[in-house]
Amino acid sequence: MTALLEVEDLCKTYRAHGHEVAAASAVSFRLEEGGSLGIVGESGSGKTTTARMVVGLERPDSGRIVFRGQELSSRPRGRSERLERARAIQIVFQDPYLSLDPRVAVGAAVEQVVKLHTKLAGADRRRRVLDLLGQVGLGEREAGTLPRRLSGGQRQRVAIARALAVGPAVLVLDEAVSALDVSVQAQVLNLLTDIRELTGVGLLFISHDLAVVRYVCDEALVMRSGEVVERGSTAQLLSAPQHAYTRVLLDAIPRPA
Amino acid sequence: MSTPLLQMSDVWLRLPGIANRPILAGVDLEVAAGEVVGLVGESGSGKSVTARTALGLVPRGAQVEGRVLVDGTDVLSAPADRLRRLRSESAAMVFQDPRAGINPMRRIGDHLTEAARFAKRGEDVRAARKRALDLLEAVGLPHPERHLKQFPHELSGGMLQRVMIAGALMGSPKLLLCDEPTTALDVTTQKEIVSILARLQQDEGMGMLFITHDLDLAASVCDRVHVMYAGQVVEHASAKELFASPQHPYTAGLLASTPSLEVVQERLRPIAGTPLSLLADPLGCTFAERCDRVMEGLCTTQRPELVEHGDRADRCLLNQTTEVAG
Amino acid sequence: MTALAPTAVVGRARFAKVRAFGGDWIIWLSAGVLVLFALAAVFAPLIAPYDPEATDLRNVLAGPSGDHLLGTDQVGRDTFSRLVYGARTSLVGPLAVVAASTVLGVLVGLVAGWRGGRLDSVISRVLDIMFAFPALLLAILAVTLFGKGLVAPIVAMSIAYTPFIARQVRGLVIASRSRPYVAAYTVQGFSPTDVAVRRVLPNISPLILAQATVMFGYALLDLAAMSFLGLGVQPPTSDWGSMINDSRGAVLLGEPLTAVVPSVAVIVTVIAFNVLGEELGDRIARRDA
Amino acid sequence: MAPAVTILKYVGRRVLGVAITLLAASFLIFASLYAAPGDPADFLTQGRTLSPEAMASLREQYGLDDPFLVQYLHWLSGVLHGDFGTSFQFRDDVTTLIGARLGTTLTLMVMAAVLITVVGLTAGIVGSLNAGRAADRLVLVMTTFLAAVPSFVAAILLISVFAVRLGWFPTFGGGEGLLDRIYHLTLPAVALSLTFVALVSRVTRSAMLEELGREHVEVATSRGVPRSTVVRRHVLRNALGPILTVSGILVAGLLVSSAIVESAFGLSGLGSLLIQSVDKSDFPVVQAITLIVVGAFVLVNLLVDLLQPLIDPRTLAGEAGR
Repeated sequence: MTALLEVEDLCKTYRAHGHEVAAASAVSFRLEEGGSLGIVGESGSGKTTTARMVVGLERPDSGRIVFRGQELSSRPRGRSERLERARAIQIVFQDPYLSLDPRVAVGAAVEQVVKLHTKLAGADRRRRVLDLLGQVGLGEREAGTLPRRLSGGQRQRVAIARALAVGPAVLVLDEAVSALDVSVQAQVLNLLTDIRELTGVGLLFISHDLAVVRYVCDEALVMRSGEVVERGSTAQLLSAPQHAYTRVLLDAIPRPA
Repeated sequence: MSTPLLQMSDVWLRLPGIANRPILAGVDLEVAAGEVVGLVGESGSGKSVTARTALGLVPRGAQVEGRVLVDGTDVLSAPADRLRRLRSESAAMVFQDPRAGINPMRRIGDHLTEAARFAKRGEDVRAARKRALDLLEAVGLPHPERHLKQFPHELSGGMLQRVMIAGALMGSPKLLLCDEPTTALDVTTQKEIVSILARLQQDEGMGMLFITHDLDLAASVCDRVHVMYAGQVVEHASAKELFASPQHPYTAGLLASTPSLEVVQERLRPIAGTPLSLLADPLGCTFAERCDRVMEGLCTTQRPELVEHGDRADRCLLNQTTEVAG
Repeated sequence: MTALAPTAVVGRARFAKVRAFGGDWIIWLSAGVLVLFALAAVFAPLIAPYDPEATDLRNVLAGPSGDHLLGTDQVGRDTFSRLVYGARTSLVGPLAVVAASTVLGVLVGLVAGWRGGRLDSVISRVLDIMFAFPALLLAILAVTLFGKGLVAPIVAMSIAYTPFIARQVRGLVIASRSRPYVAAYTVQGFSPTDVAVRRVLPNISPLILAQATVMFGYALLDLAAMSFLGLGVQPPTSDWGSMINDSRGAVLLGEPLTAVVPSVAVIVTVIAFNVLGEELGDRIARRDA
Repeated sequence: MAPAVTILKYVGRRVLGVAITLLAASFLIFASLYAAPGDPADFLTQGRTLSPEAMASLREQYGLDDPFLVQYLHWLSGVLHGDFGTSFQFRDDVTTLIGARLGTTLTLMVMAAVLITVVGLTAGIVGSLNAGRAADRLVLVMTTFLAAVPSFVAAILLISVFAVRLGWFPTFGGGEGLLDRIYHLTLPAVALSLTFVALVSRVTRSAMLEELGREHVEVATSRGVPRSTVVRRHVLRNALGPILTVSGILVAGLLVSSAIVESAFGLSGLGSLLIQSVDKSDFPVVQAITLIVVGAFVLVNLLVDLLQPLIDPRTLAGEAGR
């Protein structure tokens, strides 16, 4: 059976300070339809580079990204190819304060995406926008608001609604809850679980926080220095880690005495 | 019990023109020698401002009331010279982001010995250098001699935080204030830094105020933990008791919001709403609008006091009324 | 409203923006002055009581009076009328320079910043070379080659001012390019040109406008300097710079009024532009903080 | 300290950049001759009747019968040997003409530079350290005003007040001997520096304020380092980089403004020579002075670039990666 998303041997090397750094070397994974896959790692592990390659913001040096059996080109040509790629995968970024266009009100931000990807117009389009905002717990009142008048949690909800407006099959979350306060983070985590149930979107959830990954994902990869060191179900990763680094990582997480 | 190293009583801090509510609203806090006190809460709760106020580092334009005693000195009324001596000898602070906290244009050695060279006249420069080398070794840096000559951009974040800690310890302080010292670091580095801090605190018998937003970290590091919300301490107890039986709905809500590694959670139970805005100044309990156990008519009109129950205390009308009733 | 982080609050409190002039009145005053001068330029024939070029040798270097509000110059021309007519050449020149260099600079900066790579390196190198030619020097060179008047200096200065806008736009575009919101547009399927022109450019345009406003003041100073040097606006056409040049003899005779009047006009206009530009920049900075 | 290779790379890259810029600038200045309307020879003579020898030397110097590139290289090699050709109005070597007037201009520049540095820096530092108080507001109001006063207005007003009315200073001339020259150049130097004092103090103030807000300044304070030491070793020191960079860029404006001031005060310097030459369409002189101004600007900025690594060690860190 073909997977929703299949990533094969992605490699990316940067040149920095005179030497080459392998940000990703031979990263491979599968995400099944409606599944949720976590990528865990510390800074410099290559998890963000991987995410950026998957959504097409970064060109891999080599490797393939296959979506429902079709390879995605790393540089889409023409409008239809661009839109097709957009409908395959969307992303939510870490910083809620930088991920929205400061000039565009919340409703308009979602609406311009709906306009680009659907033929909806007039009242239908507005209804669709309010639907999407409703899905993330925002209402008509927020629709007319500029991002700077919103809290971090609200902004991240808008970013999610905007990504969903494309109607993607895969949603990549790159440390999307890391900058939020615990109480707000929990709200957004619950929201993600709900959306996954409601829309069947596959989640690629990238985080440094194992506990959060465990809450959201069924399966996870552990990355270190650009390599995948271990993969498996989150329950098994936590209870019976195989790789030494996974154990170090688990061991470092503070637990109440 | 001896007099505490840090004693803050009923400290208020207002920033007219920027915040409508007080940034600190009657903070009481004590740290004794050899003790690690935690300060937890979300952004905007006033944790950092509390620690800075303890060193007299208040923002320009701030109005401060109350009493802050550090090692017997009244920080808020001390003359500049006394305050300077206190900062170089009695109390020190480790900041969150070492990349921002160490001057990028000066050498590591300069950062370490500067206070000794310029704060106290006639300090032996060679003695300061010797102490810097010892401390770099104590915080686990591999090449102390070489590091002294390096610039900050040549070291990793984790190494720089060790430098920051060494710098704070140069004056052999009795009180160490740690403001989210590991938030900018990876968990494996965090573990090392925390164990270094714990070891040094024990060896030197320092009193330590440990600020973090990570409840699990606070529980693993601290003896006692204070929970702050909107500029107030809403609950404090021993770390063990606090996590086993939180009394304030905010503390309980924080614990319920935190994903766990140990227990399989079907669904988190987050606190509703967002942390109290600086522009809001509610009449009643500052947590009332987010509280799932709010008593309408009471909590929204009446400010609860911090009430002690044995060796713990909380600021919730719920607990006070049930006590009165029972 | 946004819940601010405490450290952000502390930082803001300590270094809350200090302004030279408290309050909004200075902005309205500056805008008012500029509108006044603009109106004077447009309606000069209606406002000026005399022909600005009509000499009256029986009445030279007269002090202010009912007949001549600001007195007369060394050949008896009415200073007030010359001031009003002078607003035309003095304001139209800078307007042309700023408009041309802003359009050019935005184009060059946007292309360099957005495309990046080798094209950017080449453009940056060219901008570096252009920076080595101060506007006034290029204007002087242009006058040598093409003759005196306003046209050559305006063209030369438009070129000389372009790198200032281009470099700013390039920097802003490069900064924007790595912003998550711009990345989000790309991922959502908007075309690169669409993102650059319709999403990024509007976001940075207030800052460009602020820069252009400040540049207007400098362009005015440079063009007035050209006229003062006798290389720009040619007599008998009136212009603030050439009025100051004309007054040099009178100043030596101890009659500074003919110099003071156009000087004040230049200074007030430039202050107004600078204040507006800086306030605009500050407001954007504070909004984005 | 960074390895020698890195430093060499950094210096080499900058020097190479400057060489390219200078080459391109000289080419543009030479080629501008062909942008002028009409035949270059006609343009150069402007209908004047030159002696046959002068005409021959003109054709020879510009090689007007050679291919364009040959002409340029020929002219350039002359320039590199210090030969800027012959002036039309003075019938003399441009190099000699310039040499005779360089002293006045250099003295003027040095005096203005001292004024700008001392007054501009002081005002900026005082303002930033008293942010929000009366002293700061005064600095802001004064600099807002001064930045808008063009040098020729300053010149006229200074002459009117200090030379004509009060009679403290001479109205014209460059003076003889060092002291007399300084006396004669005082008003011109003040007129020249006012705008730049304002700009430098603005830049200093904002660079200082930015550094004052850094966390490492608070860290130093938290460790009991005295305020004056913090200001000197962390704030001012770190602010030097941006101040120096902006000052380097201002040099271009200063060089050209001296032309205005020299004309206004009747000084016989490079600037006034430039203006006279424009008036007489004396292209060889205009060409030479343009090249000198561009060259001076480029070299000063090279110096600023080379000083940066001494202020900020991170400058070289970027180089190591290239």
